[in-house]
Amino acid sequence: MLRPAAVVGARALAGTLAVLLVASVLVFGLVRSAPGDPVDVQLGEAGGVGLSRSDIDRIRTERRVELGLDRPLPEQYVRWLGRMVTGDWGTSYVSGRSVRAEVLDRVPASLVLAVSGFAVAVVLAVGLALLASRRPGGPTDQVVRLATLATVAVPSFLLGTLALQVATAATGYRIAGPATAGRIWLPALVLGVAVTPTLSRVLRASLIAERGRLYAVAAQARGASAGRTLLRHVLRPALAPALTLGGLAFASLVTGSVITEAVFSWPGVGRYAVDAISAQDYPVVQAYVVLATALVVLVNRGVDLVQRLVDPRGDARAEAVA
Amino acid sequence: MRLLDSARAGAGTRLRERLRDRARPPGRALVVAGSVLLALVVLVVLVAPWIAPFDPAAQRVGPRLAPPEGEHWSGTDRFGRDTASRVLHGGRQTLLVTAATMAAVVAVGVVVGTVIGLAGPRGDDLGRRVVDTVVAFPAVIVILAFVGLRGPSLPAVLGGALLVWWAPFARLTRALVRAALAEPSAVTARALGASRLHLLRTEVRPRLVGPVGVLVAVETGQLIATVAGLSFLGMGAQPPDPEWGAMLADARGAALSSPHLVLGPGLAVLVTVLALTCVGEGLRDLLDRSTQVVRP
Amino acid sequence: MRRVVVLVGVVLLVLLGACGTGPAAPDSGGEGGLALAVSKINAALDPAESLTTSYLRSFGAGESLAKIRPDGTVAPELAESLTATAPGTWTVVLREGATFHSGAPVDAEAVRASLERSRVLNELAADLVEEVTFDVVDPRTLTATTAGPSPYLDATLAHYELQIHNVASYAGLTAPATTADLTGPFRVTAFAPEQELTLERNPTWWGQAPAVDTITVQQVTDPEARAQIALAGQADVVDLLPPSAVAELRTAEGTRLQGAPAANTVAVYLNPSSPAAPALADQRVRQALAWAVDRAAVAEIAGEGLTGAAPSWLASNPAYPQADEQGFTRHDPALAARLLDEAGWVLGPDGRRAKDGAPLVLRLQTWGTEGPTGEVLQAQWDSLGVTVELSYVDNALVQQARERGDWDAQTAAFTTLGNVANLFAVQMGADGSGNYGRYDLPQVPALIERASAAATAEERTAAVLELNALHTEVVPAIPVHPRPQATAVSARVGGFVAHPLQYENLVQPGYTLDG
Amino acid sequence: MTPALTVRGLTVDYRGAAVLDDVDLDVAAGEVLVVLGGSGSGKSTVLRAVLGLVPAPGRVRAARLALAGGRGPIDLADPRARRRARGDRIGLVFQDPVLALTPLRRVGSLVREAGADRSGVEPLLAASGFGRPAAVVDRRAFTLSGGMAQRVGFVLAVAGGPDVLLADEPTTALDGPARVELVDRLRERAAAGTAVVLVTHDVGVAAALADRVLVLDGGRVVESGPTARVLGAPAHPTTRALVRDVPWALPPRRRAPAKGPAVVRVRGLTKAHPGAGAVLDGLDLDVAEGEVVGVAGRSGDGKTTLLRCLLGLERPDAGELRLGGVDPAAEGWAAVRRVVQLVPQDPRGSLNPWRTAAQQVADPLDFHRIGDRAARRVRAMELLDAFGLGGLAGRRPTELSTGQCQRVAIARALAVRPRVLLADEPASALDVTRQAELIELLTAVVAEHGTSALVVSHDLHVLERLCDRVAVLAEGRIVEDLPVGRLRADAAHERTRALLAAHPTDPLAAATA
Repeated sequence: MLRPAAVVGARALAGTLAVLLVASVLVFGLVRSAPGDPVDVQLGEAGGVGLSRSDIDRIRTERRVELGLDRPLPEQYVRWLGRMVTGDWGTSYVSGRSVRAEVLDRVPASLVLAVSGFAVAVVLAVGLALLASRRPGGPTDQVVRLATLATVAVPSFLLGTLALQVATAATGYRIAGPATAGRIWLPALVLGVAVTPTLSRVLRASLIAERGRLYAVAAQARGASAGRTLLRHVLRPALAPALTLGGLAFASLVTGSVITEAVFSWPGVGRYAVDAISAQDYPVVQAYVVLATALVVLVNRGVDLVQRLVDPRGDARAEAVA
Repeated sequence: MRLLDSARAGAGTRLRERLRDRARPPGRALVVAGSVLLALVVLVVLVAPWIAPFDPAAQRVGPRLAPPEGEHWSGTDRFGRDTASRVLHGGRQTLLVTAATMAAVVAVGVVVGTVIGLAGPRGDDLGRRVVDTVVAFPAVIVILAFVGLRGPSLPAVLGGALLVWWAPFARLTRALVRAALAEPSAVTARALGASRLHLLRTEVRPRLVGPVGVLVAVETGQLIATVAGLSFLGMGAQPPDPEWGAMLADARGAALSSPHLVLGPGLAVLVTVLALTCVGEGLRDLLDRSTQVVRP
Repeated sequence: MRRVVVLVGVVLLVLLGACGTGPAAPDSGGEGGLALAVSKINAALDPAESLTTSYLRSFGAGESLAKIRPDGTVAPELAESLTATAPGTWTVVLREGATFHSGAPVDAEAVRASLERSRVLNELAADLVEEVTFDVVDPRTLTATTAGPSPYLDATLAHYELQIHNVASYAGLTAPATTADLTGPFRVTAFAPEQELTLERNPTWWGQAPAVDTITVQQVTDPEARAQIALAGQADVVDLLPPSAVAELRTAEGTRLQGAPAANTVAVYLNPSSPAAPALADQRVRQALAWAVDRAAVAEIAGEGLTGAAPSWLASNPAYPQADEQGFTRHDPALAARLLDEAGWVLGPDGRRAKDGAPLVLRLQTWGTEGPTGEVLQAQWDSLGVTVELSYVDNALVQQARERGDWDAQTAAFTTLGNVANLFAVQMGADGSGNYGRYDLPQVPALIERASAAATAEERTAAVLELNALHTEVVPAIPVHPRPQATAVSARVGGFVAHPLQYENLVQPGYTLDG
Repeated sequence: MTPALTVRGLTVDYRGAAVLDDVDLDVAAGEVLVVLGGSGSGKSTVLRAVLGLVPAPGRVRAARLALAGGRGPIDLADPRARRRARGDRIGLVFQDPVLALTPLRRVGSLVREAGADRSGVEPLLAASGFGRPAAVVDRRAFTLSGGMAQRVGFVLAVAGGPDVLLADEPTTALDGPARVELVDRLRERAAAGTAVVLVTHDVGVAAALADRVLVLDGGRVVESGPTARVLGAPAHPTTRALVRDVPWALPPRRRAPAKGPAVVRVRGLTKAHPGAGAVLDGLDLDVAEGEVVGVAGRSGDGKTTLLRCLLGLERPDAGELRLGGVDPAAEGWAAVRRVVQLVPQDPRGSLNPWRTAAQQVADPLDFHRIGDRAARRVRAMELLDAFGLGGLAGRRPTELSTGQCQRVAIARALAVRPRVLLADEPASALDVTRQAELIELLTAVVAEHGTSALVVSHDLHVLERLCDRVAVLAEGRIVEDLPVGRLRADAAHERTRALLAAHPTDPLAAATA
């Protein structure tokens, strides 16, 4: 089906926006249905200073008006959405800083970690998949298989904690600190190792499947060596299913390496979100969830595009495997 | 993550036959080993009240932070509670609640996936987009947000899991339903006049059971690991519940001086997840289909 | 093929780039540098921001006019002297030649401007100095006047919400401040909000120059990570360590565990009008629960021995040693059982207490660092026949439950140091924000009046102790133990003095560094 | 003359089960050797063994596997030599040309990889039948149609200028005219001095092309010799069955077209697929009561779309339908399906693998709520008995042979006593013996049950044996519509003539004369 690129693009954009809008309503509604009042959160520790209850009530009312919390919910939502779109993501209740500044402070660290972790995973997964798919069921395949199985079974927090203990004792690894090259290798490795098994398994399966197809046999019948058959014939079609998986893995790495960031005190956005959630820092939670959704949707779209480039056969086939 | 699954329904794949087929040893061995391990874990956990040497909540039944020796062969924690008893009792809760959650998740996912799979092209496109987004969404974040709203507890974690965990099942089910309906036998049945219900019952269901079973095994393992991870962050089970993740979190500070505190619950999580993963992987092998979800 | 090679190459380069620089040296700022790993750094450097301003004080950057000493008494700090010159008037004399970090002089006008700015911008500060008027007498002298007697005004002026800062440096701010202009022994040189803060010695400080050249402060929110940092010796001072790591830290080489009990009493607040636990309406039940607490055991297990028993609410205030003799000075399960029997809650065959078929059950909510305390209390009350449903929740849920009145028991820890009369008003006054159970005791207003306005210190102290005794009789809250505050200090740091206020325990001007 | 390829004592077994047993084979330069055999005879394994491409658990042994020719002898038993010989000295044409092309590669790049230099690509493509080769060079393989893929596949096999050209059932997936084209190409190669080994089950192709024929059965050579001798006077029963059961050897149908009222009436049926343009373009068609009508056409001419529209699996863009007296637009497809049933293309694939034969035969009764449970069961057993499947009622498709599956599928279609049967390429997935059985069976069923039938196929031989009337579909409409007896004599349209030319009355005549 050939449609003008502009139409396709516009439709994709509209779909993306629709998903984002729905997500924003959900996020707003969910957060507002939470117990407790944002103002309580701000006043949380104030009791210790010695305020009387009437003082607290007075301050609470003032703050509510200040934050617009006395308005009807739909109005609050529209105002909030307008501010989100224009880049004013509100002020953190906890720190009093602009949420945008706080998030943007932390995004690079998360991004770098996600990219590095993903790179580790890709290298490991491709290597293992190539190794394992050489002789399906052979000894190498079995060893790789068992190793990945065992890795899947180790929860990432356990893996991270152990790695941190060992690295600290062995190399003087800095347990906490800024997002520097000296610190990234360990969480990147842990993340990468955690993502590798699923990735390599899909790649292995699709390599084996594509290798068994007639065209691969045909290539060899025409004199292509095993290596050439792999690289020039089999690899590209085999990549498609792994790409989908990889894209989703990447999206969740950027937004969600919460546990790893926590274990390694990595100053990223995942850890920040956890802190905000437990502190009921509503503007931060709202902004974070909307941003994470946007990112996931965008990465999904990006993966679609890349996949179309890598394998232009289109949806019919992608659907058959995915 | 979250993140995706692929499956094609196989015409005439019969698991029982594949299991009997001795020419495919790796899948068989994995399923058998995993099942035995899992059965063992379940058995031990079920009879925990009778075999656990102490009340898991009773403090100072022994010296505090005692190393594994004598009466407390697995050592005690810093409240002087018996580690083995806590690991055994903790499993009861973990396994029961996870199983219940998984049942709900699978039911929701399969129903949603079937509805989307039966829908027309527009409904399918919309449904697929929504499901894909939910699949890609980091489960941990959603669960944490939910926990933030409801307060940290095991039910809150599992409630949050319910919000997102259905999606991989819906995705898989949708793909399987569509693939099954495209099979020549389904097309022929339709042309002969079969109703949708009949198609779902005779054409779709048999092609669904295997791959969904694989996903259930793998995802249950992941759910247990995630619940443990969240308890580890202090978001899940609350003291003095002997949940494995919470025990691990509590033991983190003392990992070097009292390794037994980490070893017990750590091994419990590891063995359970490993058993489930083995079963899932083995079944996948036997079905010769790939189905998975990434959750870093 | 070539594309594949290039791709693999790029990936490898990225990886090498990531690993290439290798592990960095530990975070100690060199020979004369002090490294801190703390649970929280401020988001902004404005001392008029409520609450977070305490961190400026923790890191040695800010000062108030006065300071509370480890024994609970008040001493002048930035002020040379604070004197009560009349029942409602205090005279403050400033130090000769004191300057802000920027070099501007700390004169009476600057101090007044600072206090007024805090009053305007900071609600908590406003509350502290609500009825106080500051007047400049001469460049080194100002007076603080109140309508009635104000015997505790020196303690109030010692509060971290009233740190003295150079108002001119903060004028016209549109965004949160990223620089600080205060008077402390150290001044801020770099600041990454909620991540990192670096300071250097303030050469113009009025006191004896500190031995420490520079300080780097790292925010590490995860308590376990802080424990590991302390164990690995990657920081010199690490605060708020988790009790679970205490055993390990005790035996660790190169670091000393400091555990001064805080002037904060962890208490279990009880709701006498709880719909779910009507037994709590009975004073005997509340007393029974209090007598059944084995405080030594709680302090040992939950506090890892870093704290002791608090038999009464005021017991954690070092200025009132008499309070240690009041209240629940012993573990008396027999008395507890008798009180419950008298109240009609008798032991059933199943080992549980019940009255008219209703079991004695209460829900105990804990939050923050009080989880282990709740766990031990649960076990202790369980052996009394009382079933405790424990939940570990966060602050917002605690507050919400309180708003609704739908709670039985909650742990909380209030400061006991400072304006003690006011603190009791908060705890026991009908309108006190810490009077969660809304106890309305007729004797309290008169006692508070005596405690805050009686002519002599002896009379005031007697009234305070009477209030404390009343607290132990009515038991709106069961005092358990002072909040333990585990701080790890590396062996190379000398001059550490434990202080009942946690924020005074981090950077002390008297630190010395060897090695 | 020295043979270009010599095979002696070739034996292949999979885990002990022999697939080939002591096969000898020679083929000289310029000679065409056809290896003939039914499914499972091991004929394809011969080619794979020569190239060393027998999949993993298979074990190959041979006394001699050697190549001779202008570029010197090569011992194919040596893996390295064999690998060098692939493509360069031996070319292979595959059975399914679409699947044998790497889908994402461009045609030009594949041809160059196969041994052509840059300037040689377009002439090669032109020589194998592409009118405008430049347009094909940059297309990715997956965008090619079946016919184009077959031509490209042939180019890839010969691009290296091999001494020996192997062809593995290359005609199976092709319709008549395409088959003729490929046979011509192979003949050209042989004339140019290439030794050709063709593996097939199609005696027609063998007769058209072979110098010598070698018949395989159960992995053994059962007969070999000159084409005229082997096909004209087959000595072995296997060969005899292959020759006897071909559709053209069956008695032709001789019945005047019925003149009853139309049970199938199609008017102006139009259907366009997005991106592919009009597939059906105002098609008109009638089937009279009791009549069997065949729709012939080449692949891609819209036969499948027509059938899907008639089955309600696709919604036409325009046009009127009346099936079995029912208008689906007014009364719904359920009412249509009550009287119109389908005889599927792939009998095994069309049966539910988890249900027994009896259950499946009773299913349509269940769908249309005809009778009660017991009555349905009785009817199913009757039908199964009538088709000689009485003892197999409880079996599932995996436990039935293909022929038995075929009969279950037809019995199922008859369960509701339909007025019309629609048959989709009913013979194309079967070997000749099964085809003969099917033709006989369908003919009997139509006569006995008095149903009408519409049969869609590309095989004119089959339609000639099965139908009263044949309509030819081309470019989305019916271009020819003749009683079967007049077809060969009176066909006017060029597409009909091309189809007839590809299906001569007796393909063996040329070889055995």
